[in-house]
Amino acid sequence: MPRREKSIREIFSNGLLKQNPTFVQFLGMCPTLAVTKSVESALGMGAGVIFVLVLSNIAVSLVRNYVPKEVRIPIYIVIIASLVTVLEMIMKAFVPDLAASLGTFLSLIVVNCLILGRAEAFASKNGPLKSAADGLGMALGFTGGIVLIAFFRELLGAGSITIWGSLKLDLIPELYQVNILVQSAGAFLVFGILVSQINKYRMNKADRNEEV
Amino acid sequence: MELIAIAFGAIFVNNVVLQQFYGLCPFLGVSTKKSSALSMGMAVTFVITLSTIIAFLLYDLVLVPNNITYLSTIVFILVIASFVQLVEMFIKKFSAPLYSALGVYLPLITTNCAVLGVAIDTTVNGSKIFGVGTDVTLIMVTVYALGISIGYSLVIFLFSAIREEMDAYPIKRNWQGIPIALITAFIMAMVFYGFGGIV
Amino acid sequence: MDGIVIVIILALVVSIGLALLLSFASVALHVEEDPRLQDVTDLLPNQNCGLCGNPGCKAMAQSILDEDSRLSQCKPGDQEMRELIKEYLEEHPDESGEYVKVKM
Amino acid sequence: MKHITIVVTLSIVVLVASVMVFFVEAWTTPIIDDYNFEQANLAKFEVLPLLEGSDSLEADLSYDFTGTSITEVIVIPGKGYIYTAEFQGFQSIITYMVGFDTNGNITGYKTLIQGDTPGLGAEIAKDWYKDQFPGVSINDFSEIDGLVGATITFGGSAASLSKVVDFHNSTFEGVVLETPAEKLARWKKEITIDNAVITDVSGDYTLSGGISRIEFANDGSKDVAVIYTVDFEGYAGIVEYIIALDLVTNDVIGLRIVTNEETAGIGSVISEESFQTQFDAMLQIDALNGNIDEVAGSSAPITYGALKGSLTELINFHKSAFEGEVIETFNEKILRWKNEITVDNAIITDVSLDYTLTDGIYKVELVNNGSTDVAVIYTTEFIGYNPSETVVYFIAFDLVTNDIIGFRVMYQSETPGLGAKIADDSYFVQFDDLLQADALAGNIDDLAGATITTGGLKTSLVDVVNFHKVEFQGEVIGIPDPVEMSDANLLLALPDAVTFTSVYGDYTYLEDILNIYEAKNAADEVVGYIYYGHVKGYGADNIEFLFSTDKVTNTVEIVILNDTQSWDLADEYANYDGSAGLDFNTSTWLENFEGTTLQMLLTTPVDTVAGVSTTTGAMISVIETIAQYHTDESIGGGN
Repeated sequence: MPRREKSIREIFSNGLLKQNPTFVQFLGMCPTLAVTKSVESALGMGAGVIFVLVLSNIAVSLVRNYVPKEVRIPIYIVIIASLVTVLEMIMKAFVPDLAASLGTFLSLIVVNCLILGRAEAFASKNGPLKSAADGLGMALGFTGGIVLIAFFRELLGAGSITIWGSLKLDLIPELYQVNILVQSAGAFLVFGILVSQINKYRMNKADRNEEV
Repeated sequence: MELIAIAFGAIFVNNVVLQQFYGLCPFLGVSTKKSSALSMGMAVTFVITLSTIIAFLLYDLVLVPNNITYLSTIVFILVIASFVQLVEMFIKKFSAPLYSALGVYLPLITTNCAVLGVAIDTTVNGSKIFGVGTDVTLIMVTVYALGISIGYSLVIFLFSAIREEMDAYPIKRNWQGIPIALITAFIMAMVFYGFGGIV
Repeated sequence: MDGIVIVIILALVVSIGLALLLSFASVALHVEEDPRLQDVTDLLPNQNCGLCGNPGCKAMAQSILDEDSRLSQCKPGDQEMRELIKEYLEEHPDESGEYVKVKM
Repeated sequence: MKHITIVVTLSIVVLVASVMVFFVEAWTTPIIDDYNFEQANLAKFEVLPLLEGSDSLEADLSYDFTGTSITEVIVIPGKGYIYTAEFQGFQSIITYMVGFDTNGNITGYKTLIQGDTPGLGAEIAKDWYKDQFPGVSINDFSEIDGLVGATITFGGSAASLSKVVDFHNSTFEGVVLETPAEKLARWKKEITIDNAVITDVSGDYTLSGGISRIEFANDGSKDVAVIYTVDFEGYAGIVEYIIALDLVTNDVIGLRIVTNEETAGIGSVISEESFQTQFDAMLQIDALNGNIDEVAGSSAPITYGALKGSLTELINFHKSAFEGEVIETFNEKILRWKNEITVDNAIITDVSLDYTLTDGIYKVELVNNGSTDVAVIYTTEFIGYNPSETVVYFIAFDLVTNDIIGFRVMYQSETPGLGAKIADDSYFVQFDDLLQADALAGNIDDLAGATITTGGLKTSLVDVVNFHKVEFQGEVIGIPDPVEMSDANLLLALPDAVTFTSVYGDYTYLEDILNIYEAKNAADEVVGYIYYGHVKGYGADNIEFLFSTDKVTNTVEIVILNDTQSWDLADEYANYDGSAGLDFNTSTWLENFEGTTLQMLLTTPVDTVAGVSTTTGAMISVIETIAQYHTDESIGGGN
């Protein structure tokens, strides 16, 4: 059957919500868990992913017709790696504190399965504009996902939300903070609970659709 | 003694999955069966150890002398990806049993952040792992990489054993699969915190 | 100007070396396999995330051909992907003319 | 063609990527450097407020920072020093800057880069932490508080700062970092006199009590002090200290803890200066008695206790080595005690061999005051509450009044606080002048809760007093008159006899035998002898019996006279007819003896009966004793 071409808007919203990389596709879980100690780190990582994913999708889309199959993956990886390196240097130059707090995970955007995944799954089959839209949607969806996790972890674990040093919300007194949530292990817990609740919502919705 | 400390730290204290969050996708994905978890562990051990050695040699002999360490990420990933691809083709050609036990896991590992993560940590961020001012040697790097791999294999195997057991119990629909696996990983991570007290 | 010369030399050495290695290896180490395997692999997201329980997308493709895995096990894959694979397999029987039963 | 495509494509992509990165690097590096420089300079003003815009902030590159984690030092002449250093936090490498003024105080601290956990390690960058630093001495920043729960990060900060201070002190303060040996040498001078010449004289002494070294401190003309190096076992490990004593006043001049393996924060507090200063000019008696102030708020009873014990031993050593005070050996103490309870300068002669010692008494000594023997000392032992160790004491009797003039316990291992009190001076006092009769009657203090011990002592005292009475007062003790027995009963033992005459007075008294009768028939011929004996059966029941030897038939006969419980029981068992398992084969046990001769009794022992072995065993024992006695005393020809 003939398939209707998706509009750019659909492609964008697909990544943002329907195929959300964090909660539906479970892509890029390493940074999802590692940089969600604070909202600020999550935002920084999100920005980095937006930058790399949009540009890498465009770049891959541009070269897609000239790449031999044998070296497809090395070439995509080199494109992504150089973008990440550029990003790393730019962040170190302009937002050094954030770059330090993201640590190795800034470099590891290279192997964030989301980026290579979109290059393979979408950009290598679509034009630059659509690829850019896909990259932006996916990256924003990813950012939203990790910021949500970071929000719960930082709020419940450290009692306050601090963004760029100045914007600080002190919400929970020390006595009631759940310290484990800002530790590494807490990431699994928060992420697990959030996924289960989102699953619940999606399943309820799917059930309702069936009834209708 | 120092090497034992490095290995112990890499296996338990800074466990690659539970503490450093490297290699999570396959950790959650390829852990539904003990047999595949075991294969995954072996494949990861093979790739991480060799890639780390390659990366360390490249870094020490090529990148640092030429003052181009900013190219680390690109060179490492390119070399590692090609290397893994070569090994995969090689195994596929010459040993079918080895391919099904190990080879099919290799492409998955190319984009496993644990591989690049360990390569970068032991070179560019060497002082973070081995202490500020330490003269990092190839043997230290190898021991660390092996330790990380063993830690990975250990955790993914334990995790798969737990998940196999869990299959026998009813779990609410919205918790099935990834969510309950994450909660299990949470509990395992808490357990591994205990090792932090040892070093 | 020394810096850029070193960078260019390194880039060329590494890329030419690896490219030669890979391209010859792809010939020397070529293994005959079901042509549908590569096609299905290409239809999968190729993110190699492992979340389907198979070690990578190629293994998932094999598993689909073996009728072991359901298409919905692929977390990153969407409805469109599932339909494309189903369509493809409905149109491509194996050498003996048998069709794969696709599990959604 | 295909290969060429692959090579070309990959090369182009890699080349483009690398060149792009190269240019971005060239573009950003100066910005990164500028940024870092800018940040670093902002921080410099913060950590060293004396800075002015005109000061040069050039890093001084002439220093070797190996092993210090310092990355940069800036020297601003007359104003201070700014260090940049880094250390490993919990999750990231933390870079900080710290300023020192020329007086050795910290002027400011600032975390430059950190990536630790918010709420935990990341707190290191917060104001509450850095605000603690200004004004604190570089040599003691122990009052800087970290964050509980983030010890790796905050501990790392303190450790790193220590290294910076060490570097600073060795580089700029002219204080060469001491080796441990140099520090020890300095300490030895500190606790004695400046410019002391230290000489090791350990070889001249027999070292004991944990002392490993003895040294003299000489002021150039004479030895003024002695320094001991001592170690002791604390709670977690060995503690070594040096202590100096003045050779004129013999008081303590000073003390330093050299090595301390005690638990950090608990036993380790004895290394604190505030603890050690109390030993400056401490009186010897205070050191001896352990009158030391413990560090406020610390609870390290084992460490303090071990230190006090070590000090006591040390002072005693010093007293004997330098004050001519003889620390007694055990034997010397015993000799002193014996003099104390008798006369001074007593000449004590052991005369044990002249006596047959009994009842735990194992030594008898005569005390001569130079002309006559004035007292006798008995050394004896008894079992108190502790069943495995005896209490050994000696007691002196006046040879004129025969009353007790003194008592000392030489050795005991009774329960501390209870029975062990009998070794206390306060307990000895009552014996200084104790009437013999009171000792015999047990009129001594019962130690509350230790009546088993004092009970044992009382019994032992009775034995000693009785021994004394016999040997020194010529009294015959405990030989009661023969106990008469009715002819009717005697007839049971020797039915052939007519008359019975007691002949016990002609022979040696034996406790087991109450009387001995010579039995004659109507023709006035001796037909045999009857022993009236008694024995303690099970449960100390008294069993009385008659044992006869028939001169005519040459056989023996036993008659049990009384009807006590233990004998009844024994009799019942003994009447058992000898089924398997019982070691006698006649119908009743007593019949074992019937028809046997004295010789058989002495050569062929009769077996006891299982179940009543105490009673039958006692019987056998006493009958054999009597048989032996009969032979030994050759009664009626010993037959």
